[in-house]
Amino acid sequence: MNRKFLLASVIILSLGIDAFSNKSKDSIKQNIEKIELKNLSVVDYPSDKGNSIILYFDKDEKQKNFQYEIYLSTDSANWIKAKQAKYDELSASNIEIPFWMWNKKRNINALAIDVTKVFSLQEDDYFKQNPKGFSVYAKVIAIGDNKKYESQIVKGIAKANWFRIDRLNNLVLVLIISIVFFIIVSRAKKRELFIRKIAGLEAIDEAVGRATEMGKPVVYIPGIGSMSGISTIASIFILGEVGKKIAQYDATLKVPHYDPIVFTVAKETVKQSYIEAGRPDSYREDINVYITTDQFAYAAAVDGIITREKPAACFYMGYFMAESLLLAEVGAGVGAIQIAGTDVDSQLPFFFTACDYTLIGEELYAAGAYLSKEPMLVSALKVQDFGKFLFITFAIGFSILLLIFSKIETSYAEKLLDIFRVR
Amino acid sequence: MNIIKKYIPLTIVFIFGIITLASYYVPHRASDEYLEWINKWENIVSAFALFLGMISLFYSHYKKIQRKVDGWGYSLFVYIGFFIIMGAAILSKGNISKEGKLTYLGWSFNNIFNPLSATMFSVLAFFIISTAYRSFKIKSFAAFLLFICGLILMLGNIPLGEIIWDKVFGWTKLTIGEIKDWIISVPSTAGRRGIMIGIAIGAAVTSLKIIFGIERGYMGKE
Amino acid sequence: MKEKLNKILKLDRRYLFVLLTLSIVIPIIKPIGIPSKSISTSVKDTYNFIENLPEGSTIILSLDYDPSTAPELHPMASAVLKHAFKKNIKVIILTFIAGSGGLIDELVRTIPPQYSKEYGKDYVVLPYMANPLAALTQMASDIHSFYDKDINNKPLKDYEMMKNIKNYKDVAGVIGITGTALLDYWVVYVGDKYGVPILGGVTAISQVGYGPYLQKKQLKGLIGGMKGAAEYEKLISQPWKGTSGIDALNIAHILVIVFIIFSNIVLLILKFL
Amino acid sequence: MDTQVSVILGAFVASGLTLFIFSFLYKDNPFFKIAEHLYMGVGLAWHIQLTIYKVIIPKVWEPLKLAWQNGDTFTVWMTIIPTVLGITLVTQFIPKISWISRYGFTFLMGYAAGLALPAGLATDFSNQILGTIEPFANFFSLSLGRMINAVIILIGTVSVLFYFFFSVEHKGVVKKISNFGIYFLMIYFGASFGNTVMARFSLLYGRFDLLVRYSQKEYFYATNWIIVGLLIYFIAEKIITNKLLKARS
Repeated sequence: MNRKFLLASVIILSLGIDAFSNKSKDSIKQNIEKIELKNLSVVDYPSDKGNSIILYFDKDEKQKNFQYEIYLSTDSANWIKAKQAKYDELSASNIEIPFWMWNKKRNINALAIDVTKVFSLQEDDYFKQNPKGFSVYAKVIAIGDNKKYESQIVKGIAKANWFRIDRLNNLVLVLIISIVFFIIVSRAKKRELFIRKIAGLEAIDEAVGRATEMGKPVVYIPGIGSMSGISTIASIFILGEVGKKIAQYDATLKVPHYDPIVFTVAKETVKQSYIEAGRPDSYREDINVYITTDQFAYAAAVDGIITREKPAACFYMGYFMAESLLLAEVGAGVGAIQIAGTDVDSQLPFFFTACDYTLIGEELYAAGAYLSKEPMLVSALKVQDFGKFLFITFAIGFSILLLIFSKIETSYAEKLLDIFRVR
Repeated sequence: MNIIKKYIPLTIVFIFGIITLASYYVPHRASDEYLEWINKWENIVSAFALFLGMISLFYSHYKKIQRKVDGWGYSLFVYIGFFIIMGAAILSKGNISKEGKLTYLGWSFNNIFNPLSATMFSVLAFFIISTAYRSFKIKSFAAFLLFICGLILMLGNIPLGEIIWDKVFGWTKLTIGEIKDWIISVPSTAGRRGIMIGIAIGAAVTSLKIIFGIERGYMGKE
Repeated sequence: MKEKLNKILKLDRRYLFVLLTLSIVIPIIKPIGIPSKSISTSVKDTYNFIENLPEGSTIILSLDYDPSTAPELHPMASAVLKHAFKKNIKVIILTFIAGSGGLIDELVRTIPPQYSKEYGKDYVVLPYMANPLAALTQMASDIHSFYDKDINNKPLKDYEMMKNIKNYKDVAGVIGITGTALLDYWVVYVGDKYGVPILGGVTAISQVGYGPYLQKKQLKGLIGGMKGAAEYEKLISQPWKGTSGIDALNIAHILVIVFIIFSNIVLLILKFL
Repeated sequence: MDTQVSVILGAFVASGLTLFIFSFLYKDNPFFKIAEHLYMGVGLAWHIQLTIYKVIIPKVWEPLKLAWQNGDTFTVWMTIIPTVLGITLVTQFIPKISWISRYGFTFLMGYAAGLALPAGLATDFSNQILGTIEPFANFFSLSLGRMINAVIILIGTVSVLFYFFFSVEHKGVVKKISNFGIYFLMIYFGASFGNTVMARFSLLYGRFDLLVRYSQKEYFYATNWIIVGLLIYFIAEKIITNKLLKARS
């Protein structure tokens, strides 16, 4: 009884296995033939942390309808299937690395493989245990023409790299910007660099002139930025210029402040400009007033000043947030000439519609640099101009090149795009 | 003294700046490990930055109360608000809800912090309406273009606008939604991109200046 | 005549405030009920992204908004979360904005039970972190080394869904819903640097500024403002605050348009008078 | 805290604070000032409690305690150094030793600058060039609409850049191109204006929605009571000031 049972179960078991491994049995029947795949190699995936390899071999026109199975092993005895793919699925262009590291046009079958995924290794352990790299054996089984061919076995190492060559384009860009920056700084210290006239600055003269004629004050609002912001720095330089004009024309100026540090700096600046205009006697301490460091309370207080004093001109220069809306509207209401300038995009629409002249974004920096001639401001502006110049040349030049290449040779187009591609 | 006051800080900024910059180009695990610990450090250091705000707010209102300046009584409410929330936080051990029920802290969030901060900014809606009425001047072609785009976006953003558009311009076979999408994704993208480039280079220059110790504004007075 | 017109232009703004209040409050009490028709491509892209994710994949939902922008962004977060749960997608919720805690708490108290989702198995909530830069960079190599604990102060490693999640490679995408520049951070420090798909939900103010990122596909999709929220709610056929909100804003928008046109006509007449 | 009382109390507090702030629209008044000052304190406390409970306790205090018990000196140092750097920030307020805060600031600035430089250029420069030129790589296979869009974006971006170009005098062709650029800027501003309107109104909707909800019976008509209270205050104030003015004259 016992033996019968045993026999029966063995038969059932073997039948089961049989059914289960039907496919593999077929393939064994088919007799795996040996094949020499040309140039089959495993190389380290460049510029990575050390967990990937690239496997490649030459394309063979005769294998067009073939399927490939790629096997990896750590000891060339136990093989794990890493990938199964058709002939067309394994091309050199699938590997996403730029042209200066990899020729995408080569006529090869290529595949990138993450070894930690294939051998299901924990990344931490993997890197700890293989500091010098991870050796892998690989072979390819080609299936086609109702036959199976097994390739030769090759060996390769996945190792950690020290430089991301694929980010070379970025490094070059950073270097270019840095070098240009240092060249411009050293030149700016020696002599004055050219900045074109900013159209809005002429409007300042006009506004101050009108204020003098009407005998009404000018209100200058330096915004709610701190002294470290470029827009506030630019604003203070413009304030210096406005102060000079006002001192010359003998008009009155009022500057309400949000930030205590900006307040102290502005006091010095205005005093200096009155001295430079030769009117130190007209300078009064109450030109600059400190209001409060609270956005809405500041806006409400400035609104109060504008409604009461009914200025002939209002300047809004610097960093503004939502209060731009509250301020410009009241200024427009009292009929003042309004000149604004800010680098906050979202506030520009409100200034643009409610003011007579608006300095947009970088124009504010440029106005500050133009008036002050301060080497650091000027050189930063010059580097920005250089960046814009680069952009214009690249955008126009490469668009034309791409148009041409798209007609004649598409692979060049890919290479051109690689130059800017971020990885 | 200059060495500890000035040169060591400048060296710190240079070293951390350059190594962090380099980590962008180094795929090796060492770069990951460096980032791991520096990220933890930054997390801790920046947490303390908040106490700066606390000290300066407390100090300025303390001064107001001490000098009995106009409206000093309101300054007391700064402290009251602070202690209400801190008290609730301590009672609730920093948890907003426990087992699906609101804690004291959660209650304070919903009924004190939330209404205060949400209302502060919603006030701006009122000023939009008065700007539209009193100071939106279409005085040039540029301003007209601005208005037209604003108009299309406003109409495209509301269902009623879609209906109005279909009634008036239905014959064009274009929906307002399509035009709105096109404005955002084509001409306005060009405008925004033009602004972006200069700012991006400007930011890069600022980073360079900081790393090389040229920009020291954040270090305070010399 | 001239004086009269000038007077009209300088109308006390408090009358305008009353008009605006009425134009929003009345539709809240008595909804107009015009359905929103069009759906913008960027919202549709966001919807399709989630719709086409394989079941069981994981997304990061970065909810970085506080009460001051919640009316626009909260409906988006709710809609995205509902959509993800409907598609059996796992969600990691995190935040870098201090004021978001109560809002996230409200979401996870109300939505998961509707889809019988379990904490730790289908979603986790990570605690607030003060410094997004460090967190975003660190999650590229190991989430667990930065967020060792979840919001309940329990080890993150102990949760079932987090066992197979190590870094961005194990995440299908990131959806950043924010009223701040945090979405830019996701694009700059994660999307472009590590090749993770980034999608966003933003306030209407910043929506227009994301044009360049959308055009270059650095952002795979974007939900913009209350209109975007309403559109998403329509796509998942679950109308909520976005739909009722945009309905209430109909009249107010028309009011703005009428005011601009009116005051400019008056100005024009004044010029020729 | 989920009882009936706390819900109704919450409704009164929430709608009260909301209306206090809105009362500013009528005119500046003590209720607005109270709410405004409360907000400063509350907002700060909210951040501080989060930092304490979500960063300092779990990231500094607990690891330090654990490492200390285990004698893990490396971790102890790795936690103490950033903590000390953090504490140096606070010395900013003591003028005599404020230079110490430079250590903390330089660390933060160096880290942020190093991280931002390459990533910022990649995203906002390289990728933007790529976005502008990419459509031209397969230009002739695009639909007519897409062709036109690609050209508009190229021309638009370049002409806006001309507008922001400060090293050349704006004359002749340059002036023409940059004037063209202004139109693209205006379209961008117009679009952002239109959307700002929706954004601000949405916030207002959020507040009004809540006020309407709290004016219902289950919240004991919280909104209504507060409105009545504020009205009484403003009327009373007006009567009193009028009387005072009369008495003075």
